[in-house]
Amino acid sequence: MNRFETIPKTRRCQAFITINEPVSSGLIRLEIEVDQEMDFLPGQFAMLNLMGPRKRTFGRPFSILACSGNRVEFLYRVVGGGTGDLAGLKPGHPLTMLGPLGTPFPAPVPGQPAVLLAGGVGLPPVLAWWHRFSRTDDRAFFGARDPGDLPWDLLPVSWDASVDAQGETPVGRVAWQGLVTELAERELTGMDLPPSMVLACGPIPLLEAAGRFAEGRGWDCFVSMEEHMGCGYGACKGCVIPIRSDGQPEAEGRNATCCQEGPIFRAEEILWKQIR
Amino acid sequence: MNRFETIPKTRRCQAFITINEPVSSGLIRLEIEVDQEMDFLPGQFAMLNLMGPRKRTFGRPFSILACSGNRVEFLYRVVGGGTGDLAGLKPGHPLTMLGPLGTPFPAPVPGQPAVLLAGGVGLPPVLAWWHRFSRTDDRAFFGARDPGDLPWDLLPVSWDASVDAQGETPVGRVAWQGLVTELAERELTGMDLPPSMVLACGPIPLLEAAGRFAEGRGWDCFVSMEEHMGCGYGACKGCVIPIRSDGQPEAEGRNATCCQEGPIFRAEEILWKQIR
Amino acid sequence: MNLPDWWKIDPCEPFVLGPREFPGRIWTASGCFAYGLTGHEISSRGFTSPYEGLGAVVSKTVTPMARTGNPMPRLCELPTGALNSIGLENVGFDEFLASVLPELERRGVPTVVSLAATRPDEFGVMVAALQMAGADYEHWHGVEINLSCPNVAEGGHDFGRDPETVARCVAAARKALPDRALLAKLTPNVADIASLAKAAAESGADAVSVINTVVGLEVDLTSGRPVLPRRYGGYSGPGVLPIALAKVDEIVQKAGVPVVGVGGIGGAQDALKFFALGAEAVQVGTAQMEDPFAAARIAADLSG
Amino acid sequence: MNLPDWWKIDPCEPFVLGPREFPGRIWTASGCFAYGLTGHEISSRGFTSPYEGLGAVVSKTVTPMARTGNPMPRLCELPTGALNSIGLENVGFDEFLASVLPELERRGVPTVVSLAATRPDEFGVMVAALQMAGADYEHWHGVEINLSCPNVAEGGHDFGRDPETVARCVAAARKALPDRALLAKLTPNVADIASLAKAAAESGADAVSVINTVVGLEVDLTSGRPVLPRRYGGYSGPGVLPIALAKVDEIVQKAGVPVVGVGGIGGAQDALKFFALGAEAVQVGTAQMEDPFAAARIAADLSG
Ligand SMILES: Cc1cc2nc3c(=O)[nH]c(=O)nc-3n(C[C@H](O)[C@H](O)[C@H](O)COP(=O)(O)OP(=O)(O)OC[C@H]3O[C@@H](n4cnc5c(N)ncnc54)[C@H](O)[C@@H]3O)c2cc1C
Ligand SMILES: Cc1cc2nc3c(=O)[nH]c(=O)nc-3n(C[C@H](O)[C@H](O)[C@H](O)COP(=O)(O)OP(=O)(O)OC[C@H]3O[C@@H](n4cnc5c(N)ncnc54)[C@H](O)[C@@H]3O)c2cc1C
Ligand SMILES: Cc1cc2nc3c(=O)[nH]c(=O)nc-3n(C[C@H](O)[C@H](O)[C@H](O)COP(=O)(O)O)c2cc1C
Ligand SMILES: Cc1cc2nc3c(=O)[nH]c(=O)nc-3n(C[C@H](O)[C@H](O)[C@H](O)COP(=O)(O)O)c2cc1C
Ligand code: FES
Ligand code: FES
Repeated sequence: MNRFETIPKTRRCQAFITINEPVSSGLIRLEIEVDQEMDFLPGQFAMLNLMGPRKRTFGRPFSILACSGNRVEFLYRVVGGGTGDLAGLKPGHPLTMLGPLGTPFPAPVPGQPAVLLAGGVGLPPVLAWWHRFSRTDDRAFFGARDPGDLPWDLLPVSWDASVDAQGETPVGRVAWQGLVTELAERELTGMDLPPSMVLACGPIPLLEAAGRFAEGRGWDCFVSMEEHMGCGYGACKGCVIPIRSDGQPEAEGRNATCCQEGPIFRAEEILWKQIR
Repeated sequence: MNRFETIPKTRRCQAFITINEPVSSGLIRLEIEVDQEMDFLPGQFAMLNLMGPRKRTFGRPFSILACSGNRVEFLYRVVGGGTGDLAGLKPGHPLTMLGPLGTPFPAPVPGQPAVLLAGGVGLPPVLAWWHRFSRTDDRAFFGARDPGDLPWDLLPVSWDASVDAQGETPVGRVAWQGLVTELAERELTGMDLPPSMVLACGPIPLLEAAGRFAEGRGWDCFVSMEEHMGCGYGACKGCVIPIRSDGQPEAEGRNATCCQEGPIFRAEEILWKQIR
Repeated sequence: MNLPDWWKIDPCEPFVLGPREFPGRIWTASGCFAYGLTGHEISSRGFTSPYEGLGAVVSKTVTPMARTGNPMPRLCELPTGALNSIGLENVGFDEFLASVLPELERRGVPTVVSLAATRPDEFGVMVAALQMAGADYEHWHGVEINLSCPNVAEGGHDFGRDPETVARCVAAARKALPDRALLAKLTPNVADIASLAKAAAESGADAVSVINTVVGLEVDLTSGRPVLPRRYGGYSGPGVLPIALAKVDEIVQKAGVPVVGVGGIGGAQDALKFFALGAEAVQVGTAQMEDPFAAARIAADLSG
Repeated sequence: MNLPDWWKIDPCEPFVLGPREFPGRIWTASGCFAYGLTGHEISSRGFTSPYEGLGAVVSKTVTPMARTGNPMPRLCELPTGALNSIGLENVGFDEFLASVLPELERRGVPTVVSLAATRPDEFGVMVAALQMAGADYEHWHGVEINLSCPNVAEGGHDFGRDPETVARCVAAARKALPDRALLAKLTPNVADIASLAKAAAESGADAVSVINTVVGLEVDLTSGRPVLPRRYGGYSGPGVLPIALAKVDEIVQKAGVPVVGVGGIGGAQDALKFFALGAEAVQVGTAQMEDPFAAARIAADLSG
């Protein structure tokens, strides 16, 4: 994987909420202020935990959307207890943050356009990469459940959107119905593209499809993987992903920590069949 | 002990805070609204517990100060985790209440004046008795740390107050320096009182002194005892107080549940030496 | 409440345990609801009484002689539950037979009588007396023999940690108890609880109640000494739930003995976890202290 | 922080344990801070690194051969802590000796090497190799032999629950370890932990580390099945604190063996409770996962 010269230092910070507001029917934008200046690379994440009586045993991993000075931004969806608690909180509520953590998406390679694919809460790392690195020939595709679930204000106008089910869209914007990988396939097939690089984040089926999509073209593909995490910094071996060990047959894979060796992996490394 | 015809029914209620404000340097007035109409007899208490992430394994016992319709009032002091949490909450916060619980102070006996003695957070049951039953020849004495600790607005003007240390008092009101039992002694000695009844609530030394004070005069004395409680309704045997079993020598006392057989006991029943 | 798809039974329907039909599967645990008589005067919205929907009240353990129990403090609240060191304070078996059991019958409280003794044969003697006194009782459904009080010091011997002692106690009780359910309440403070359960079942227990409290200790930071005068207490409440679930599962998987699950149940979801592992019924302990309606609420929630 | 009057020691001062002087009394527990090498790049206000003030890092347990560990999910968060079923995934002893230990030495991390094996003599072989490889190492202070992994199925035999097996393992390790501290980490899943501690001490252990995780289980309500593929996991975190305190106290009171306390420590006050009972040092496990500075903060808080 393309390595950056320097990976930003991981910090354990006290923080408090500055913004915690819905940006679509399913996505909430969270901005926090931390006690140190922070930096990150797109694809990296942070572990967040509440302070006070709602503190959990483990933090929760969230991809970093943006960061400037002491402010860090995330996008999240309520799926269970931790995110449910978070959604109920007002600006000022204290929390802790450990981050940035994990491996980033690779930096752009000159002459190699990027194809970005994101689904649902897979948006932040892909959008972060876009804001930091995108060039005119990079393309991005984003899928959501329905147009109401699309955070239109955050989506660059050049992005193509897809939805599982149709609904109203803002004036001048459209969403294609179908899978985001199908949309990319449709849009890119027949175009005479140079070898490109695919960056994907979203549900497992999307990532696997992204891998197949790239493989069929002989392109590089990097995916952001998710696993349940305990520590987020390689301390507990609780978040392993089965990957191909170099030069070994598939059955003899090894475990990689999603939090430290990932969350960004080459799609071809992953032993998809062994993923739950 | 004088029995009431009917003891109000114990209720387990959902409730929320309506008032939670200091009335002196050390005392906070709590009013809650419960989901049923409530009644109580002075001396009875309720178990309160917070709802949500600050809920404790056990409720906390607090004497009932007043009650009308769905509103119940308490006075409390911050001493530890539970009361500390409570003090930080705003009106609207949900809690649970189990009450009224325990035995009440006896009803007044015609021709037998009452001498009320209270110290610190021992105020509520005594004040409740006063408001419900007091007659012109009843006397009340209340002790606090200093004048700032005295909830002047709640104290009937006819009450005598004592303090451990002097300080400023509101215009027209005074506090005598010394123990509240000494004040009562001073005020009542030499007066030609008919056999009276002493009702006391406060720290153990105050209760023991109240017992001696009454015993020396051959008066009845009822004290409100405190013990750590688990259930508050006689279910766990976690709150026992050693008392004299009828007709037995002192060493052969028995355990009475503070929450069910108490908290109001005859002072002469208590085996004071066995109290921690 | 949203009930999972696999949940098919109504816990407020009668079910058979050993020779007996119990009115339901949600019970209160011994020692946390007194003898089952303190709840009658309590009301709560939506319930006629704390007994509504209960399958049984397991009464506070009684011993051959009355006991005054341990010195105060006897309870210590913890962030994850509580420690108790009540020390089996009880009115004694004779007084229980004379005054408590008849009152439970009169009030129609479905009752399991909890008994403790220090020698196996004492269980036989007590159960025989109970069988005589309660022969005509309709609401007395069974006996739970408490083989597991970690906080009563009996010369340091580990009563109830040894399968053979368990077998002898159960056998003695069974002999005298032909037509009521016999449960053995086991201690979790052992390496192999399945072998205790096996011993109990082979000696005639209809089920095992699992778990009693876990040995725990809390330190008072100011003094640097244990909070409880006897140092150790019995740990109960939410913090023991995963331990209780593991012990129940070990017994179901390795010994195949019917289990009544107890430990850390605070709400319907906790109770469901025991049923998911195969428990026949559950008991609510510590939660019943904070809320006399805890078990009744669970029964209501789980009957859909 | 307000420290109690009885607290007189500075946990960041060197202290002697067996043949060795350790730089301090606040350690990290095995398996919760990897091999001790993942924390170097992390910063936090007021600390130069997560290693500040630490007396030792107990490295993740290594076994003679590399292990891939258990299937996912391996962790299950609970309201009172967590269950883990990592299954001793590790790089294997040879790789540890070749790459990890030299790096720990180079970085000056005070280290206790945690070892597990399935036969007593294997401990002897590993320790002997360690003794050779690390002969000149300054920061390697000792070995902790892990006799208590409840979540590794080894044909069902209860390795480390039997005093004789404990004695044999400790003796084998001691023979090969003349000048570093030898600790035996005990399982709490036994009826009588004091006899295990005694056996360990009599066979040459300088101290016992108490406790490893408690066997626990969690049920997934939707499926009605255990969350962890192997059903049981190791329970750790705040919910095991009262159990750990009781086990430490039992050992101190009944066996008089030096103890390193571990289990449920989340902050300075929890650590103090172990010291109050007589522990020589403490280890921070689960809390170190959520906050890499957990142990460092405790060290700072307790040095006043
Ligand atoms: C590297 C990484 C980046 C992520 N970025 C984002 C993001 O930007 N926005 C967003 O909304 N979500 C993101 N997630 C998923 C997010 O971490 C989970 O939705 C969250 O942990 C759920 O917590 P909960 O307490 O609400 O759920 P519960 O289901 O109640 O949590 C129980 C346990 O399961 C874990 N868990 C549950 N779902 C997931 C999941 N999908 N992935 C990992 N662990 C899970 C929790 O961490 C917790 O330990 C990311 C996950 C990973 C691994
Ligand atoms: C019948 C009765 C009536 C009471 N009435 C009042 C009142 O009107 N106003 C008021 O301010 N206080 C009253 N108290 C005392 C009040 O219950 C305690 O101050 C409160 O429980 C402390 O809780 P905490 O969590 O803040 O303290 P912590 O010390 O953190 O509590 C730890 C445990 O100790 C128990 N505990 C601590 N102090 C006491 C105590 N003095 N009495 C009993 N248990 C204690 C708590 O209930 C809890 O279980 C009364 C106590 C009893 C028994
Ligand atoms: C205060 C208290 C008293 C108890 N007394 C008894 C008892 O007398 N007999 C008994 O078998 N168990 C007794 N127990 C144990 C409970 O019945 C139950 O097994 C244990 O508390 C675990 O369940 P829980 O977590 O729901 O409380 C007692 C528990 C508590 C908290
Ligand atoms: C994720 C995880 C992995 C662990 N791995 C090991 C291990 O490899 N060796 C070991 O001796 N203990 C291991 N433990 C146990 C801890 O070292 C510690 O004994 C236990 O968790 C109790 O302490 P705590 O409550 O502070 O976590 C592990 C614990 C956890 C949570
Ligand atoms: S979450 Fe602990 S190693 Fe990845
Ligand atoms: S507090 Fe439970 S019996 Fe009094």
